[in-house]
Amino acid sequence: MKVGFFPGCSLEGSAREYNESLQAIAPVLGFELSEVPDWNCCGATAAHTLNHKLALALPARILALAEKAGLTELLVPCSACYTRLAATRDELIHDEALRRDISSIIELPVTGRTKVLNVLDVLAACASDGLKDKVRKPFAHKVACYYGCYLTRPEKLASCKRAEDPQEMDDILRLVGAEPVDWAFKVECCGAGLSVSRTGSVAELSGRIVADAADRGAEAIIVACPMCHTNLDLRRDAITEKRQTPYSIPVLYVSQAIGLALGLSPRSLGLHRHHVPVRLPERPAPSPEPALQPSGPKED
Amino acid sequence: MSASAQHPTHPETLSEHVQDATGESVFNCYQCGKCTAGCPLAAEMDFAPNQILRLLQLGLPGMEEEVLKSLSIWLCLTCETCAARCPQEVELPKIMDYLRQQSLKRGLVHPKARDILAFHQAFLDSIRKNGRLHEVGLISAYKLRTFHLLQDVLVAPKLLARGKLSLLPHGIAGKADVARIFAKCAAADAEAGRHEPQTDKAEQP
Amino acid sequence: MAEFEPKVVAFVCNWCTYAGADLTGTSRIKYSPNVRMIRLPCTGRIDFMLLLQAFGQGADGVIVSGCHPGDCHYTAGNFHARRRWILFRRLIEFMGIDLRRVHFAWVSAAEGAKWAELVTNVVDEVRKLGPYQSFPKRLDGQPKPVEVA
Amino acid sequence: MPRIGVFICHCGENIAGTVDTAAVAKNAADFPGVVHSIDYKYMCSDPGQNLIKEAIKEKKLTGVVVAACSPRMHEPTFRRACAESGLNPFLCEMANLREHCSWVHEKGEATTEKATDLVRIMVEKVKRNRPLYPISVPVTKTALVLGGGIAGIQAALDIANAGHKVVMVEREASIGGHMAQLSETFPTLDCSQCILTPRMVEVAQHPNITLYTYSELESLEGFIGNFKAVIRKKARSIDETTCTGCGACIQKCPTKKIPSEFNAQLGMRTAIYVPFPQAVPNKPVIDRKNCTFFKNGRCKLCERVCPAKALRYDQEDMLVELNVGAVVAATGYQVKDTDFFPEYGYGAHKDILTGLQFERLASASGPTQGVIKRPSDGQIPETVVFVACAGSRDPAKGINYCSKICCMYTAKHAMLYRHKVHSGKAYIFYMDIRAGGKMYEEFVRRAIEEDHVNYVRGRVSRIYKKNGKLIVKGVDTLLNSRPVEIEADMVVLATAMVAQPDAEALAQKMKVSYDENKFLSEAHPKLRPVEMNTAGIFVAGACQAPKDIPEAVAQASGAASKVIGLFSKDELSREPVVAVVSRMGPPDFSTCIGCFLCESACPYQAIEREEIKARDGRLIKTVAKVNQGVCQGCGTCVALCRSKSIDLQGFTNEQVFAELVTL
Repeated sequence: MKVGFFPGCSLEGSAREYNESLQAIAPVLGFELSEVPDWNCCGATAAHTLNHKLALALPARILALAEKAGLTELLVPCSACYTRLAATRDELIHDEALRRDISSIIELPVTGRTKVLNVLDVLAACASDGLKDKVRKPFAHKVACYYGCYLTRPEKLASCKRAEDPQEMDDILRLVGAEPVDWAFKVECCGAGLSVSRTGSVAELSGRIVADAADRGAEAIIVACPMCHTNLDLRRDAITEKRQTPYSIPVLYVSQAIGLALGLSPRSLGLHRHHVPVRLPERPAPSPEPALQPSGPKED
Repeated sequence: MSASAQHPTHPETLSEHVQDATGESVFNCYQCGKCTAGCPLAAEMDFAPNQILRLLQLGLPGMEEEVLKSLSIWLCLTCETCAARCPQEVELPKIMDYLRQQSLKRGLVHPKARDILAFHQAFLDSIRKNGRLHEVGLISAYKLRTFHLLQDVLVAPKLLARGKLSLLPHGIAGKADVARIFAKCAAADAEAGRHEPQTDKAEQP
Repeated sequence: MAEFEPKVVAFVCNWCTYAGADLTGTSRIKYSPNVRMIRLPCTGRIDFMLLLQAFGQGADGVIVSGCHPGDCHYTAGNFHARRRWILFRRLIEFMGIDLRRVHFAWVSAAEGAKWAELVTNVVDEVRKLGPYQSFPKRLDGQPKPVEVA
Repeated sequence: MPRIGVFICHCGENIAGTVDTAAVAKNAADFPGVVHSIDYKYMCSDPGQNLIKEAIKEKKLTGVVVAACSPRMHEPTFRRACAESGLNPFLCEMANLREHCSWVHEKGEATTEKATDLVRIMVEKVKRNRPLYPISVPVTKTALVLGGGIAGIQAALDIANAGHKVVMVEREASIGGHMAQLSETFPTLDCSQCILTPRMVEVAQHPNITLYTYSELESLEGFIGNFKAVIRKKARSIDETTCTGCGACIQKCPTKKIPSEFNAQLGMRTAIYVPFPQAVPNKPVIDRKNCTFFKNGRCKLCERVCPAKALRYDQEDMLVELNVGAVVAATGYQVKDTDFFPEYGYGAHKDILTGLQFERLASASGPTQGVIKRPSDGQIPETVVFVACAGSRDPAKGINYCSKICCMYTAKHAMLYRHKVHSGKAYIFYMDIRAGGKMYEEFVRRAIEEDHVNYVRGRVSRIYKKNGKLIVKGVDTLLNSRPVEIEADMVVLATAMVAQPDAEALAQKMKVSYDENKFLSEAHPKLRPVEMNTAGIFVAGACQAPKDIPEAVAQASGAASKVIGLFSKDELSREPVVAVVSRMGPPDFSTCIGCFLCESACPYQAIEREEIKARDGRLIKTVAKVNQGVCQGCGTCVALCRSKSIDLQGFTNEQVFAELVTL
């Protein structure tokens, strides 16, 4: 299937391995990414903090370009970008006047007809499309699936069903042989936008997340958001300092974990770009077929 | 549904402006504190989220200024946890966005929040210039604004080493369009600003 | 011709407003004598035709008053009345009846003073509006003779 | 040709002081149809009344207008007077010259003119009055009580003790309801079962009470005094008459791992079971969904061990038809389960309990014999956090109201816990403490002052498990809104009290109204708290709104007294101020067009559908018909009727129009 693609700024810089891994798994999983031509930044937290209009106009331009390119669905891998685009689309659809105002600002017609998807939406589609059979080297590791804020909140934009204990990523990773742990910080905030301006606070918040994941015996934290990745991976030294304990647990993008399961090379997935080295205990592969448990609460 | 929708309070109060701009009524809050209990940064705030709403509800002279001068509104991460759990369905993040914009407009930004603000502004500058975010540009611009010249000097090389930092910005063809969008939004914002009461005026009894 | 004295017809429910008007009496609160009360079990009983009939028979203004929302002796009659009023006000206008001639009110059995105030206000307002004309009406102010059924 | 008599009362100076009564009488004498018009000092006095009586006889009056005080005051007096001299009381009307005229206007022309008008209005009305006769309805003196909880029990006993027959229907295998599950009751801390079980036994043994357990209401037809109820007696799979309740079957039943409803899922029960030891009746039922025999046709162990040979595997549901005169709905409530709370773990953590589950833990007859143990590992919890308003007062979760009893039972829970675990710490997160009630506030203070229960003012945002502890993330709004985290061993959620899952269906069966929360609606929020707007159906207990035991019992006794009042006469006679549908001879039969707008408008479900058939049985038309036993005479249907086919006796369109014609 052909899917529109809006990488977003960080996938060109600090999160380039997210981009690489997505590009790598796409052909294997049988979807083609067609990038929105000449896309701009969504404005992120900065825009909606400082100027409401701008916070709508910037994403609106992206949506408009996507529509112009005839894209019906748009994959937005960065959850921060995703929530901006989804929120904007939602407002555009429900507010005729706003729609006119905004398109006059961006000097492009925009309707909001292009559907905005996050990475889990797309992967879930692949999952039901025989992902399990494409697994070459089961990703047989205990993983802590970290959803963060914008995959589950606000509820009306999120595709995850159980806002406080989402299962979508867990289900996908089970399919590729991983064993998701039941942990407490799946949807806690990592500090996001304050990464640079208040590194201290961020180290505190991200620290709790990393610590809990490690304590529950996870061998890797799986994320779907560049900001989360930055805070959990790049800020690891600050975390270690804050908590006075070294944590070696690596942080992988969901696309990288899947990529490994598909048998792609670590390099092609950009694993070498991580700050925390990705060392995963070798398992006698192929590991015993992990049955797909129904998602849902498990007593811990 | 909102109390103030039925019985408008004094039209010059900040709570009323919040209602007009965001559609959220601070009077729906019954001060259970669930927002604060779940807020990742509540401990670092000068006013807890529910206290921000309380100040707006009571709205005695000086209180609105306290809100706009608070650090809390800048610490809010818009992680949406409060909104997701609020029994009264108050969209606090929306309100926080509005309060930040007002705080900036009325020049009441908390000193400790200047770094945060500086980052946001540097961020937007970068986009205005290039249409996309240029991280190196962003970081250096931020440093110049804040003089935190040494912060993150240890991080940058890591990024560079892993080929994550492109020293040159990726300009996009539509640069000019994006710049125009900025100009228009700024203008619209200023326009709206004229209808906002100046704090000092609002505070006069 | 002497100053115009309007005739106002009040359709009231037996349980709240009629009792309220009784209270006005027992507390000796004075109001203008231009009102004629029609006692009904409930405002829910008030057929829109009755309002038209009132005007047709020479009323210059009409009051409809019953229990406060939620206090209806029959639980919901006054809501029916209110809903019907919302429907019919446009028809009333269409028929050339000035809406200011029709007053809806809630007067409870405890609101004697409110009743007096209501009547006086309505009478004053209708007096300002002048006689209701669009139906034939004798100008000597005398009631029409009534044919015995 | 009408012959109307008009009687103007001076009421001493009260009327005559401002109104020229003589003039009014004189004017009235000229009104068409008036044959007699006098004024007198006190019409309500015996001589006054005699004036009326004599006039009726001598002048052969066909209608009477007494112009005096408010009809709300003396209408009955004068109507009686008329009746005594042979005039139908409903041919007497009153003009209110006192409250609505003399007392509220100055002496003068206008006032006297108004007085005259008021009389004229009534004259025109009374000319069109029809003789009316009180409606009498026979009463079947048997009450149907739905629900065997404390409310139902109280109502049943009160009615039965007054000498009337009662049929009690209980859905479960035993009566007792939620109260039987409670440990101790606030504010006295007396053992719930100790005060309840004697009442349960009394019900079972009362000569006037017939008890149907494991049964439900199938349908309800008819109207006040004359209901026809059908009860579904679900197959118990045993013969109650031969069963001795020895319990051998329960001992031997191989299916032992079924979560016990009575123990709120904390304990287990067998497939053939009695809900709890003191059950009434103490006869088991087979839970066919879980019984080995009913599942795969083999087992019948119970039959082999039953000394009384009472097992009846082939038993089927039985429909019992009953005639009853009144119904008391006391069907109770349910509590929200812990899985209702995403932020508290979707019910995944075994050590997060509902208040009801904690009652079972604390109860001496409970799964732990009253020892407070963690369901997960049987450990004694050292720290217990209680969360009030769990689901209640939470519009986001669709429950706007206050469940009313949580403040008190949470205080009680914390207290009981502190009494049982002296070293334990108890925290209560609350928004407000609502302790209105006799000795209630004192009780809460005792929990705080004597048992050192820690009240924390704030709501809990999240609970998660970490290293065997439950981390409770709350806030203390009294401490400058400081976020607080408590490591608890057990959490008790005071989950919201909500309507029974089938409350809506029941209400529709009984044709009574219910509110947006599916609680049954009383007829009047203040003045008719135990009646329903369908005459003859009454309500008691938590099926009407959340309430505690004393309130439920009080309401039950209230409902019972209403039923007893209804049963105190063989026939109930009602004012004939009711709606009627026009009927006429062929070919029209009625102007009713059968739109049944009236049906939807009637707050009392008094509108029935009547089929008019030709001799050959062919249906001509279906028209509305008013059930005069049920109609309360509000007249809403009259105003809505498109074809003006329905009218309200005593306030007919003809009468009211005539009143207007006098203007």
